Amino acid sequence: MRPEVLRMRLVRRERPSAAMRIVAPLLAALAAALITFALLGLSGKAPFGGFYALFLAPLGSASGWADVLVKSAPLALIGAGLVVAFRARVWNIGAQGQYIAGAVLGSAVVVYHPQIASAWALPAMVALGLVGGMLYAAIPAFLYTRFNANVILTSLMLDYVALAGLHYLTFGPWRDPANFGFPGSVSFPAAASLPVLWPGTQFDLGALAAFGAAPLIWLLLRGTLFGFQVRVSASDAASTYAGFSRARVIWSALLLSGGLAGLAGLLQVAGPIGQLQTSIASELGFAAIIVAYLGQLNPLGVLPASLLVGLFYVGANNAQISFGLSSSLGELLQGVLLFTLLASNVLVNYRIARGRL
Amino acid sequence: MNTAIWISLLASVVVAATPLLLAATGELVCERAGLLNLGVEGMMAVGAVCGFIGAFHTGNAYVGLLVGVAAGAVCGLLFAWLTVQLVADQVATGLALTILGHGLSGFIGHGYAGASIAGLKPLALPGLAQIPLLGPILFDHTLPVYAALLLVAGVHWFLTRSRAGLTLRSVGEDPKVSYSLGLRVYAVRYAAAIFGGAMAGFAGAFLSTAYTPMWAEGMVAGQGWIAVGLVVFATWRPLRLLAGAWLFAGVGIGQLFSQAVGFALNTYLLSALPYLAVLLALVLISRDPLRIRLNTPASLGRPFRAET
Amino acid sequence: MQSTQNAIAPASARLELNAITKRFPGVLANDDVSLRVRPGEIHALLGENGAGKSTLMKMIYGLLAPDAGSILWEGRELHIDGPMQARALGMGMVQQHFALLESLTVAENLALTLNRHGRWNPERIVQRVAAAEREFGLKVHARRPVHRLSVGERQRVEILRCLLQEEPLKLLILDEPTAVLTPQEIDGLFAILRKLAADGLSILFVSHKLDEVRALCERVTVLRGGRVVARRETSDVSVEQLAALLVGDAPPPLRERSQPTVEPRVRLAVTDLNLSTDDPHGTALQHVAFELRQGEIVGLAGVSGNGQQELLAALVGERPTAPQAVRLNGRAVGRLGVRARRRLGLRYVPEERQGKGAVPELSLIDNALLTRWAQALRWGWLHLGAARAQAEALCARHQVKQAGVGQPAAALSGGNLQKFIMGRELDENPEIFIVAQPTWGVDVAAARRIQDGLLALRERGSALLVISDDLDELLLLADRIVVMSDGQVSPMRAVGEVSRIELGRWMGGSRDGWESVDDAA
Amino acid sequence: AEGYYKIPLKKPLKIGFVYIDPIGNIGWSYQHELGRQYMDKMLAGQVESTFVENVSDARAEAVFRQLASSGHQLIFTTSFSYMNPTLKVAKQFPNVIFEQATGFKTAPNMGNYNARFYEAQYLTGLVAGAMTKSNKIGYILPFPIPEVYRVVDAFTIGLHEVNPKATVSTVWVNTWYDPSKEREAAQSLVASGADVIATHTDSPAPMQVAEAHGIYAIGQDSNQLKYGPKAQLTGVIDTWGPYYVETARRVLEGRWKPESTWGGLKSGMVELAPLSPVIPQETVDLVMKRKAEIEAGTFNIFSGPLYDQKGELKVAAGKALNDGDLLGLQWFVKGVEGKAS
Ligand SMILES: Nc1ncnc2c1ncn2[C@@H]1O[C@H](COP(=O)(O)OP(=O)(O)OP(=O)(O)O)[C@@H](O)[C@H]1O
Ligand SMILES: Nc1ncnc2c1ncn2[C@@H]1O[C@H](COP(=O)(O)OP(=O)(O)OP(=O)(O)O)[C@@H](O)[C@H]1O
Ligand SMILES: [Mg+2]
Ligand SMILES: [Mg+2]
Repeated sequence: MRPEVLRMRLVRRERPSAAMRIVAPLLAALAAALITFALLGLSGKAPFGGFYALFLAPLGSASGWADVLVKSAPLALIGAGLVVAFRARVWNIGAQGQYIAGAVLGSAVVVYHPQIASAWALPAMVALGLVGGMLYAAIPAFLYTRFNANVILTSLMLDYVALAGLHYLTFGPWRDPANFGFPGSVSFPAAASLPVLWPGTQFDLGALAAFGAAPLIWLLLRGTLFGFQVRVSASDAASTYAGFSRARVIWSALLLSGGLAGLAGLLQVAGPIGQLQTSIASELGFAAIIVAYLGQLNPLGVLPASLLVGLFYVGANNAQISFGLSSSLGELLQGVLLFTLLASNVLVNYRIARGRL
Repeated sequence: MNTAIWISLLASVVVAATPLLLAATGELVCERAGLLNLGVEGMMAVGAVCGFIGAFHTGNAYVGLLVGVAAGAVCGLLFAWLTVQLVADQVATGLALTILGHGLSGFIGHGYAGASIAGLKPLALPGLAQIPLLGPILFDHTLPVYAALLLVAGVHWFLTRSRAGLTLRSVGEDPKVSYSLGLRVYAVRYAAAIFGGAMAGFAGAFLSTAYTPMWAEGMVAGQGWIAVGLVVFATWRPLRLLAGAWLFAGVGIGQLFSQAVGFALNTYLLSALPYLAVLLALVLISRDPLRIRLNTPASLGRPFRAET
Repeated sequence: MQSTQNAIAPASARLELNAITKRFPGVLANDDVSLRVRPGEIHALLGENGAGKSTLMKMIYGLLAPDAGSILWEGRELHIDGPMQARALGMGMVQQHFALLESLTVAENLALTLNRHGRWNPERIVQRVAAAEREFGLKVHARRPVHRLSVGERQRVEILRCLLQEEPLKLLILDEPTAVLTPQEIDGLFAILRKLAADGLSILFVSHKLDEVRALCERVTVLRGGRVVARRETSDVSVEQLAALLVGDAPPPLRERSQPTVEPRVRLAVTDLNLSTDDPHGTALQHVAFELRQGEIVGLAGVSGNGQQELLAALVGERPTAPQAVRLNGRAVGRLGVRARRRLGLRYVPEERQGKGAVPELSLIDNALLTRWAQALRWGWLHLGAARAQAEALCARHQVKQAGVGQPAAALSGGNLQKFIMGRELDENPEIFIVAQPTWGVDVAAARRIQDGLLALRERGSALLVISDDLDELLLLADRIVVMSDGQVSPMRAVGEVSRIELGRWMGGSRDGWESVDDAA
Repeated sequence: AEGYYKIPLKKPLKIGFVYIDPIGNIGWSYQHELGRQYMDKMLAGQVESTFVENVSDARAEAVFRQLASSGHQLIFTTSFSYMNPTLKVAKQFPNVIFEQATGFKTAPNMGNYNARFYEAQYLTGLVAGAMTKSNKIGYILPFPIPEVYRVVDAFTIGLHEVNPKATVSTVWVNTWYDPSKEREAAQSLVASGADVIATHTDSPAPMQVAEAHGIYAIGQDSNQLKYGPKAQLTGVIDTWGPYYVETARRVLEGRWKPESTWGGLKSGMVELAPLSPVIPQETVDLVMKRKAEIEAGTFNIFSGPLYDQKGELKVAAGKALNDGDLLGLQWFVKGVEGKAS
């Protein structure tokens, strides 16, 4: 006897169901809530309180919203770039490294001019952040187009190399000399820091700008020749037929996604973090991959997806503070919600009928 | 440097490569069936914690290994259910599995952090272990080390010589065609994902019951990612996997050893060395695009649904 | 044959379809279709593109499930759970699109469906393939990977796969198996099929080639719009009558060809074109030379896999060559890419439709832009509004049946997609037009329209190169003809001056008469 | 009275703790957690505490802010990398008192505290000197920060006091926590001939390696005896509880002011793990004697002459490094082999 669930049959819908795009996430949330309740019950916590603290409380206050936005911003920025790469079938999973590269190159301005007060400081840093990410992404682009070296592997390995480089700089030559040997650059002076737009929170100009990337990418993909090339690159042969150079698409996709990741890095160090530190990245690069896919590789889908993942971060903190939930339980429940979301997505394209597989 | 040191270092390399080999071989089989499971890191974490708990409660590290394998298999099953049955995106599901695995391992391992167990003991293979040089390097280790080597050989044989292996490759290349030829595409993909999960669980359990017998959150520390990378490096061929894992572990241990004997180099550069070595090797072996295209499972990452 | 047929009572039908209905979103693919096939019967299924033939075959073979109706197999109701079960019952199917695994060798491909129960021994399979090659006269290279095979060879492997089947084969479904075979191969195949049928095998045969159907099959069922419109004994109908049944009325006649009036300019000149391949089993081009003049159609004949793909790639700029090897209107373009040559007035249609001529996932709007994006570009922006109108006009002008230009190209039937792609290129009035396999798998009426489009372009003074496996088509369309064989091209001959026999010999690899003509030229 | 920083208190005092990694049951954050639990017990009824674990630097500021805005009035941030975010949030929440571990910056409402791990590590150096036969000690190091130089130097000074021929081989692993890598580092050290392993990273893997090879190791952060019942000679144990109690009391009583606390053996912030029975009695006596001297303030570990790795005199005889020098220490003493960063 096969379990009943294995017996359901999925029938492809004529076209993706618009209603299900709304209903599916709600179903997912419901399923996740049930699992959450069970898990919280198992670990002896009050189920409703835990769920509330984890997923709802952050949205109950203005500062909670600000925190969510601040966490989501870099994800939205990196995720939007990754959408382009993944759509062009360029598997850049090195956003982490490109993020670091952007942060590093942008920080050079401050490291070499610690007292900088010029109004040009920030624009220069932003430009360098972009360039840093691009340069770092150019390595896998070059290795692929010249030596045919797999982008997944090269970009992943370069993540670790970037981290080692960041360690070298923050523990070595770029260390703030006034800091008693502590790692990290000098703290960025006001002229090199992004202005906070929402007093009392970390929400700054950079976060606002970060959310602007997704619509721009949407326009780019939809309306420009480059976007068309990316769409056509679903098929190599068709790209050749159209007269597009695959190498050029690979380069552009990597430079664009790398540049945005680098920009995200710079916006973090010149914004919420305020200096070039040893651990500026944590898992942003990987989280952004989830964001890109949760957003269904649609630049606009990246916005809600990044907000959701941002909410996870803030909710997990919140649940620990106000509810004593361990960080691992928070992470577990995030995983559960992601799973139910992915599973429920099937309903958008398929409907369920009884019968054979 | 005398031979004893060389032997001891090479033996360390063989052991250090073991979790990578186990996890990567599982992932390789999974990918050859067309499923890209990026959740290896999470599955290893689950395998590690379950393996540890199993060993802790039974007092037998071998039981722990089995529990770890089973737990990994369940993770693989979960992945297959989502991606095969529910046609969920493989990349997103794998990453979600990594998060879930991290959280789950922390959650169920909560009371076990800091506990200690008697780890697996080495089993010197009688006869083989006495071979000069090779014996102590290859044949004086814990069971999973041998298992990993056998696994690589076995998977190589399986993929190139067996009917089931041929079926698996077909499914990975083109599930639609395979289905129309009467092959059990779903069953094969399920089995491959479960096997991949089981081996990731094995790798994790090896860490927590043999390599560093203990449990602590985050103890897998990125090895699952390296395993995924090695599969690409190996261009989906098991024997190259062996080379990749040994290269990675060898450069890693080599750089630590060079520090231990006072060889002064920038330590950050040394830290990055294993990754750079893999990169360099990849560039050297990637010359022939056709070969790589043919080795890459053509349906990798693409969902399959029989239309009805 | 006639006698066996009469000897078997209708009750003992091997396969019986009763009132099968199958609906796809927006299409009723099969509507109340009933069909009976007896042991030993070769039964043809005819219909235009999209009539529902493949759908019906897939339901028998378990690839699709009917919405309504029943299938009886040897008198018992059948609920097939997939092809696996169908094969176990003794069915074999050669699908319209190759069901081969590219990276595996021929033997491995065949092994996949062989030896299910016995011991696994790959070497034995190679031997069995060799034996089968001899028995059936279908030559294949057992140890060669499929990606290196020509289309014809692939087709032979497909057929061999069914013939080798271990469970005693009782029903063979052939969905357009002859589209890419040479006439000789087709004759060979038919001989085998007749022999197998005489031994009791039932065969369902789908083809657009009506004379084949008449030559091979005893009975024919005609589908139109998913419904059965006629059932006939083939001995009772002529090819013309069949054609009329198919489309409801006779296909439009082809236009009269006019003769060129002025001394035509050379548009495309190929001289001493050599091209190695990166693939050791691909075909290298050697000293290829020919020319294409204004207002003519040159046919390039040959068994596919003899270098036609490489030649096309070199002519259109997908692969660079020596600069002087290819000239467009006198200009050396060997180094120029696809885009640059397109700007110089060269357009082409590749043989792969889905995935090259069109991107299946993309909308018809995007696909209409595929080779015309340069025209839609304004200040770096693609004018999508204009593009939509263009796509709609294109579909209307070329009678492409579609459910909205926003739909993906994957939703077009094969014939309609070909019309779409041809229309897109023809509308640009290219000075030089190269087209590969213009009517592969396209029904009679649609093929006529496409051929008519090519002739119309010729009349407007363009130069056309038509690459086709279908010699009859070339003889119908072309002014002059060359044969490609093993990476070389034969001398060019005017269509009126060359016999089918001679062309067939050249296609088969003979070099008789090549030098003499060269000397004369 | 003098310089006290007063805030409008709500009772019970809500106290927040932020940890850099998961608590686990061993290691850096676990020791802080033990301190928190001790404080809860000692001040039951007067304080209410919350902790947030596994807070990466990038998330730190938001967490501090969340704690501060949810009514916590005293917040311990327990990683050196939290210094700048703590300072930033402290400025925005003048009614909250912040205490940051192992940093050096202060603000009107922000103090810092640190422990003199090196004092205990000096004592373990004495033990290692007595126990090594190969005269080669392996030391596994995370990152080049002054704390690391201090412990390695103090250890080496102790080592040489007992055994001038012994050397310390260092391996930088560039991670605080990675059991596999720490294990591999320990194995490399063993292969290169070391017979005592010390570490400043966080996992017990090196202890396990020592146990497996039948050699010795020095524990770190927590008592690691169960990972190396034979191998562990002794070790350094961080004990934060009393400090947390004292600080909370001061806040409750309005006696808190921003200070830089640097407690050692004397204050009990740093303790020596139990000495292994294999250590000869004379060494035990020496350790106890020195411990008493350090606690009494009569012995300065870093008194000259001290030479750096190249043999250059860094501290002349009769001189000693003061706290300020130690805070920014960046060099290895003679006898430490391997690159200084
Ligand atoms: N999977 C499918 N989804 C939606 N529509 C389909 C599907 N398969 C077939 N159709 C539609 O069903 C109809 C019948 O298609 P079918 O492939 O059976 O035609 P056919 O007779 O084999 O044509 P051809 O001669 O071109 O092969 C067509 O309109 C086609 O578009
Ligand atoms: N998802 C779909 N939506 C709409 N129409 C489809 C879809 N899939 C296929 N079709 C239509 O059904 C036709 C049949 O599809 P299919 O891929 O089965 O090709 P076919 O020409 O019938 O060849 P074969 O006999 O090998 O299946 C296609 O030509 C296409 O028009
Ligand atoms: Mg068909
Ligand atoms: Mg068709």
